[in-house]
Amino acid sequence: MNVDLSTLDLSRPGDLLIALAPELVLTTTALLVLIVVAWRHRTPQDLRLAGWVTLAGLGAAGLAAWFLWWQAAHAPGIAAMIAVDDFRFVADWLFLGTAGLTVLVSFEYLEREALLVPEYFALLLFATLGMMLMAGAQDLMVLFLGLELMSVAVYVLAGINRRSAAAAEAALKYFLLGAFASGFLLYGIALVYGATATTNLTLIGVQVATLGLQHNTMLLIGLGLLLVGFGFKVAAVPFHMWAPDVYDGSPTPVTGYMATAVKAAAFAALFRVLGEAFDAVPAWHAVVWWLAVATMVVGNLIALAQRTLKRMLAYSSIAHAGYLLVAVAVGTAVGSAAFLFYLVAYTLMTLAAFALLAAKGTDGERDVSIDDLAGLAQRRPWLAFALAVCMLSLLGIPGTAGFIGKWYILVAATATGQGLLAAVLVLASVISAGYYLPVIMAMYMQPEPSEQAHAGMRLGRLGAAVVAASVAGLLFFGVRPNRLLDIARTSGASVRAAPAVSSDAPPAPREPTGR
Amino acid sequence: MLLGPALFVSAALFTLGVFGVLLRRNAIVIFMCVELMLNAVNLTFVALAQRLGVAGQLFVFFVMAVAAAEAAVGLAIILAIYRHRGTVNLQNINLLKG
Amino acid sequence: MSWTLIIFWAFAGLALVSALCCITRRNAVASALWLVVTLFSLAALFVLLDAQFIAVLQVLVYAGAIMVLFLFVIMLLNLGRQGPTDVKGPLGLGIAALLGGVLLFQLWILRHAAPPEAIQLPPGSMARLQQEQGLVGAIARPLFDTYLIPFEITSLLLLAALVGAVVLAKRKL
Amino acid sequence: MPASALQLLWLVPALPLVGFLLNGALALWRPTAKAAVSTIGVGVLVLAFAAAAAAVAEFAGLHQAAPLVFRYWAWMPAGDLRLDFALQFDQLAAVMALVVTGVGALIHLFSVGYMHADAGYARYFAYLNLFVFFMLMLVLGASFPVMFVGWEGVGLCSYLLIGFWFNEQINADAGKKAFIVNRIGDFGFLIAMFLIFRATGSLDFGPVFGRAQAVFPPAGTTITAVTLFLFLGCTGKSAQIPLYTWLPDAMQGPTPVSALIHAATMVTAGVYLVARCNVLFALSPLGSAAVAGVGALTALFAATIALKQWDIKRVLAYSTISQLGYMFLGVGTGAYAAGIFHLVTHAFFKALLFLGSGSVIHAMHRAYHATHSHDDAQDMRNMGGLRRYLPWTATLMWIATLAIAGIPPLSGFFSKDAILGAAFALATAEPIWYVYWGMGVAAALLTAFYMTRLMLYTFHGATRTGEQERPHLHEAPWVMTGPLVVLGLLSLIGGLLDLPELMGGGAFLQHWLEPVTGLAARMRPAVELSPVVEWAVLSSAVGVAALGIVGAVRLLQPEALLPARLAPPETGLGRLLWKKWYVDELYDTIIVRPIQWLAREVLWKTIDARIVDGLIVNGSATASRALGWLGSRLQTGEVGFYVVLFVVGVLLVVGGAVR
Amino acid sequence: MYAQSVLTALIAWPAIAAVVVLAAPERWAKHIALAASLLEFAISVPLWWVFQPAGGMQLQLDVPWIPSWGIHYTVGVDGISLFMVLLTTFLVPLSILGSYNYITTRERAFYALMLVLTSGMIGVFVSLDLFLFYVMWDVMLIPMYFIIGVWGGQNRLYAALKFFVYTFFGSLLMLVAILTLVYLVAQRTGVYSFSYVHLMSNIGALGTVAFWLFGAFFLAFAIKVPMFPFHTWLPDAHVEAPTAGSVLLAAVLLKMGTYGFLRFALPFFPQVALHPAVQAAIVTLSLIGIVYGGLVAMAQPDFKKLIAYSSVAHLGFVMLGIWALTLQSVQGALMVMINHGISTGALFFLVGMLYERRHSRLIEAFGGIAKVVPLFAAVLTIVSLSSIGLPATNGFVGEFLVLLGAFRTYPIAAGVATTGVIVAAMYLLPALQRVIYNPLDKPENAQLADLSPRELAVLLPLVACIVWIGVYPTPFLRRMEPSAQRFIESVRPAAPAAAAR
Repeated sequence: MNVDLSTLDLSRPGDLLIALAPELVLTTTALLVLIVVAWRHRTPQDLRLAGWVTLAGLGAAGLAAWFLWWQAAHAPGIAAMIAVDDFRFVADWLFLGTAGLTVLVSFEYLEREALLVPEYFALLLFATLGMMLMAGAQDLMVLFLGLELMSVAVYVLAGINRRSAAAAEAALKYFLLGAFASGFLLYGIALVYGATATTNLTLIGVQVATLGLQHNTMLLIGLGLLLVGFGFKVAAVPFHMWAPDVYDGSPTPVTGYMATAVKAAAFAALFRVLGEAFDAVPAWHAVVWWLAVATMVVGNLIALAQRTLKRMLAYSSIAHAGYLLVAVAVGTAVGSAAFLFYLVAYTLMTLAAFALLAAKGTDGERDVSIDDLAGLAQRRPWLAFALAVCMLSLLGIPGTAGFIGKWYILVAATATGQGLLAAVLVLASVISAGYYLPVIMAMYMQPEPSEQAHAGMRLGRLGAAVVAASVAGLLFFGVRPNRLLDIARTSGASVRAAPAVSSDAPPAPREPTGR
Repeated sequence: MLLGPALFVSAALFTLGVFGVLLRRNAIVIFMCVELMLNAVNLTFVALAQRLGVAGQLFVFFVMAVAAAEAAVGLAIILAIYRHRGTVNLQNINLLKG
Repeated sequence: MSWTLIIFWAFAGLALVSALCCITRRNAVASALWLVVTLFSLAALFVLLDAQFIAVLQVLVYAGAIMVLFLFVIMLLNLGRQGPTDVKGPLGLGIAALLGGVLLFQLWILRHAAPPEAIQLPPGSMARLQQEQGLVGAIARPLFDTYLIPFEITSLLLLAALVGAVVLAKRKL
Repeated sequence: MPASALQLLWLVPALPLVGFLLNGALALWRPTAKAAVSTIGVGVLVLAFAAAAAAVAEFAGLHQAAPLVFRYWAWMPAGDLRLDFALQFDQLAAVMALVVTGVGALIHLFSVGYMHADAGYARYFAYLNLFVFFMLMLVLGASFPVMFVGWEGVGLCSYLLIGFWFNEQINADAGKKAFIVNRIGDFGFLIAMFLIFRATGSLDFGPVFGRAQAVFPPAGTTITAVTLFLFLGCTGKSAQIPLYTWLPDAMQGPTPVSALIHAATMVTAGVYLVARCNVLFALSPLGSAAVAGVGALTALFAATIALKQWDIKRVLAYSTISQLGYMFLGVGTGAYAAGIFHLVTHAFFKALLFLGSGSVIHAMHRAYHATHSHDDAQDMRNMGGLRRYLPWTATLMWIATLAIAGIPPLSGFFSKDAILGAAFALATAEPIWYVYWGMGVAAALLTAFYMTRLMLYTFHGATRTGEQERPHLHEAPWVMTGPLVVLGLLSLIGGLLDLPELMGGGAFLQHWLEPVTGLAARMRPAVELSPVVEWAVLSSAVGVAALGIVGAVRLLQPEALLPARLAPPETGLGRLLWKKWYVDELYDTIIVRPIQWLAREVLWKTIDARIVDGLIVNGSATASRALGWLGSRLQTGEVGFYVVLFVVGVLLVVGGAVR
Repeated sequence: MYAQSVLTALIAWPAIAAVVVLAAPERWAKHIALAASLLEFAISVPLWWVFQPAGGMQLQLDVPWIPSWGIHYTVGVDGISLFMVLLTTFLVPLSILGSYNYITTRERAFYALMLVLTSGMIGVFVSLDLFLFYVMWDVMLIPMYFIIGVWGGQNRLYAALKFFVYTFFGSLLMLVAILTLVYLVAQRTGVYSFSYVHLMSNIGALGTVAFWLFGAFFLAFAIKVPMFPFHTWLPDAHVEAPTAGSVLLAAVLLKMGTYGFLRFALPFFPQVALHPAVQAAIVTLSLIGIVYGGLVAMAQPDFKKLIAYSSVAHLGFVMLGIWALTLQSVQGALMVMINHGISTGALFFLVGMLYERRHSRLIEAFGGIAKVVPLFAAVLTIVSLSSIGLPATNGFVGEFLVLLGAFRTYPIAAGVATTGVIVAAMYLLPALQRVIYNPLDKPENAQLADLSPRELAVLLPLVACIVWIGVYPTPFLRRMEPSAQRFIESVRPAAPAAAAR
């Protein structure tokens, strides 16, 4: 097909539809799933049907996003509501991919737990849609609604296991605190709107620059409250308290999804907001700096004290949010590129880890302690290997994508003179060795407690495929990250403040260029 | 001319909402406090809209939709927890901790 | 002091007092009812601020629909009867008061805050807009034009909430 | 010089090395092949002696003034350090090589008999060959590092041979002590080398000595430091104060070892070193005075201890220390030839004394062994009257005793007199040497006394050996007494080597060494004593020696002596001397134990385990865990509390954003 | 062909062989691994002749890896790394052979990890791209971590974790420093590159930030060396690791620290390295290492721990030699690096052999065994003597050159360091005595078997090297001299090295 998508005019309905193609595909799929569900919702086969439809929809949406990306779709001028740039497409892939992997893992999980709720997939689609809107939002209003769409769906997903008191509690906690945080976010939006008379991100940036609002109190309070709202979604310390409990209580595939996609979406939106709207406002740098430090340190320290794998992973995901916040704090195009790459790596390793946990925990994965993995390497070498790769990648050992991701963030940090932040990051990483390595130790270096210790471990074909794909991805991107790095770089660069206005913004450090 | 007072009242209401969330343990009441916060923000929007254009009012419109959606899901969740625990007092809802 | 201002403060005071009652009443039903009062007062303020249509929505959707849902659930869960209080003790109160106080102190600046002059519309332009396009039209036009996308998202949001509520609340799994 | 003996100089050390390798292999895989071991072990020594003798003969014909240096391969080329593996041959090296191989060969031969019954026979010869190899490296090395190879190598062999019977802890301890104490000396040697290299840019003897006068200001700090550090090395190797304590313990080794290593050769390495570095010492009067002073003091001090020792070998050990002191007095005085002369004669008579005592011990041991007695075969109180059973040994040892006492015309008389005479001569220029001379004379008196005591108690008086043992006491086989005879002969006539001009002699050795020591001699003020004074000094020494002998014969009553196990403990001064002035105990208390305590309790258990590892390393890990635990306590599960923290966060963030 | 590919082959071949080992039957694992490591050694041997001493960095291969980030796969050797590579390839076959009886469980995994470790070690030494270097540096941690943790002794988990965390800690800070450095250079030149050569030629003056960067490099390398007070992971790791692990840990892994100083820390930041306070601090730490390491070693009841602390002392000499910046001392330091690998490696083998027989590493568990196992005793004696630096053994050559050279720069410090030779005798000889000498009073020792042919095959090459290097180290010194010269000039360009004196 030979169309020129580089000059989309979003005020024309046709162009708008093209620009929103992935979202529309996904919406259609969601409705389709609802229709399917409305009439088949009793047996595992029904579940599978809904799941495959979902997967097909995700694939189609991914294809749409790919097409837009491939054609370098672009809307010149100030986009009204939705951005048409590489950052959005790449983020879309990430969400769609995560959702797809989650669906694959969920099949077996839902059947095993007898959770014959095909609406699960519809909610997953809605949540993914919300994320895509967040990442593409060019207007705070879209962003807020996308966030709420995602949140509402994920609240339900967290509590989808109605037989589980823990799941109900997780949903309640997530919901109450989430709604509370939404209040702050909304207030922040209101104040920003009050200071700039607009909710369009680019226009906010323009207003800030032209009106010299860098020190406008209303804007700053609004900015602070926005950060609170996002801080909650990304589980930044001290807004993280919900995360361990909710991750712990939710069904494991949902936890994986929350720990990756939900967090990624919030980060993507945060990036857009800070990069496009508040690029010229210096105030947030220090705040995010401290949030990053606190998140890294607290997340890693508390993770040290965990005995069960699931909670450990929950705290670990908080720690990783801290690393991502470093990329945010850096705030340059390199930062967002590093962020994108890290998200990919982080998503792969976290999803795979949760998938493996789901496989291990036939009788309640909440109770799987690290010691329960003792001797796994003897009994199930491949599973142990996969989990070990995940752990090493989370730890950031070279040869895994986790390392390249961390490296990229460090590049971004050092290139902006944030040496101290980089140092804190690596020191926090050292702490993380204290809880990732024991998993490996248990699997490889401790004897099996009994013959039957790992008998119940089941990883179905689809789950195995997910894990294998993730691990392969981790290793591949650890050795050959070139293409992904390039994509991340060009996409990251697409999140920019309107070029004309950053007159008194600090000069951006020079970008690394190849030789 | 009502902007300043409205913003102040809004801030006060918002603070009261936060105060309520801090003060109460009943999940439903806390949720109501959150609604109070949202309404406080609505007041801000409306007050600003008077000076800045209709977008503020539209925002209120959307916030109402969000509030409705949250209410539906939130109350369903509260029902679910009540079914499990027989209470909505958050002090007793701490299975997950550590 | 103009009449507008007096009315404004009257309703504002009512809103604040009822909000305070809402958060301090032990009985959840009482709280909900006080919240309804607040919402009504806010609707009145909205009118004063040239947002008549929103005020109507406030009464219909918020006070009407949403709060009824709340009351319904409270009744369903039988929380109306006198039970042990869910208000935190003195320590909790102290902490809440302290934090609330600091928050209010931080937001206190907002009483003088105003959008920069440069971007403010001339006074009365909102009223003029409503006169020109009608109360509903002033809102509906941008809603289906500029803000079409958010509006459509709202529909998805409500749909998702609906599905979610059904999934969580339906009797049979 | 095609294929001349000098060209084949490398054979001299190489032969013993081959012996070591062969015997070592035999020791590991064929320990019972004693005939082969003996043949190889003694054979290589004889060949080496022959090679050395041939080389010396050829060298003598050359009338070479400068040393001949043979470079074999570049050893440590690093930057401006051009260090070759090279041997050098000069007059001094010639003397030493002859002594080492000659006396060595005799002692090897003696060992064939002495060690015949030992299970470690092959290992013994391997070590002994190795020792000779290293000793030859020491004396033939053309640079300080090559010499140091020999220097430490002989220490190693000493260590191995002292602890030869390693299954007895006391032996192993003694070996270890020897090595460690020697290492302290080696520390000095190393520092001296560094200083020399820093100053001269070379470590080869030739360039160093050649440049010495140019780069070292006479009596300067550097040269003094160099000489003192070198001498520290000497005190270790040659058992001088303060590092002498290892030598008496070294008597735990087989007696031929004591004779070869701890009397004739290795312990004289220090003397050799000073003589070799005579240029350096001549540049530093203070260094020389220190050498002479320490030598004199050691001579006297060790002699006092020898007075009250009962172990026959210990007496000889202290005697060795004392005689080494003499040699240092000599070389420190600048009488290098005299020092070397005494070294040579001492090698003869002390080797003879040790081998003689070995013969005695051999007999005693065999006797005790035959009766399964556990009495001490080395305690003189268990001997007495042995001349009846060991006539050859008694006679030969008397020769040696008279020699060491300085009775003319035996060898010791000439060499000792040369030293004392030189010291007295120098005293006229530097009065402190009067003190040194006095100490030397006093030591001579004591030497005569304790040696006579040894002879009396061992060979004369009543036989205190048990009745049953007596029939088993008899002379050793010829393979052992043969070398004794040769050494006796040498002790008798050794003085001919360097008959002083005073007596019309040719002072052969002195002239022979002239090319080596001449430069240093010229740097010193020549002091000429009138013949009258010289005769007076000489006769006073002889008189003192005679006094010592006579005094011993008069004062001591071998008849009153009781066997060791019946003897009452010593008291008073006797006890002090018997306990060797408690120096070992002193070292133990103020050095050894504190270091061990420091290492174990302070450094290891406190600093390493508690502070560095415990507090800092594990402490930070524990602290992290504790903080984590605390953090997870905060995660109470109650939304109420989460909200509180949340709002705190809000306040902080908003506050931070607005600021 | 050989020149282009040899280093890559040395990195790649063990990794490939590791896969083969994993795929092969369990009982063949060790044989395949041995064959593979011997082939590896064979590949490396021609380096000895192919290497041109005066040729600087050579046998280079440069392949773009992540070119857009200035990351290349660049490898090459000079006179410094050459010997580290050879030492590695030399010791790995011996380690594998030495593990034949020691490792009885999960053999495939063990030998595969050994081979992977080999790849990592070679990689560290030949990397000329800082990114590649860092990757190799960390990659090599993993196999060692497993080797200690899976096949180690009682307390292996603790030791493995400590080893990992400690090293990881240092390496990550180094990563930050590398990135900062690359960025700073990129700012100046406009070329963002991790290339060592590029960085070296464009580093320029960095000002105060150099102190921070140096500090990070220092920490990473000092931990690895290990210098006091960063050494406490070493005794634990050594004691718990299986023999082969201890050998490679001591012989190769520790050298990575000193190698790092030689290759990176000093040439990059000469102005920091030559800062008087830094000099004083590092020289002091080296001295503490030498004396303190020796004294603590003296008090150890566990033979392996004793050797571990002795490593601290030996590496102190290396650090002193490097910092003295004279040709003798730097060449000496390189020699000590080699010698320590050989001697300490041999010591660990010997202790491991004792452990295989008696399942104890405590010194007091033995005594008098020279009588029972004379061959063992002979080898142990030779190796111990080499370790305490007896002349004519390899140990002397290195220490002597270090001290000789260091004495020119730091006379007092070198004097203090020289006491290390006394201390060395004070810790090793008593241990030697208590193991092979003294009464044979433990009946269980009376039946010990002497060295088997396999064990001899492990030890004899080492003994041969001990003597060879002790007597004729010239081939080594000649090959390293130009590189050492270049190193000194890169740090102290003004001073025409030591030759001027």
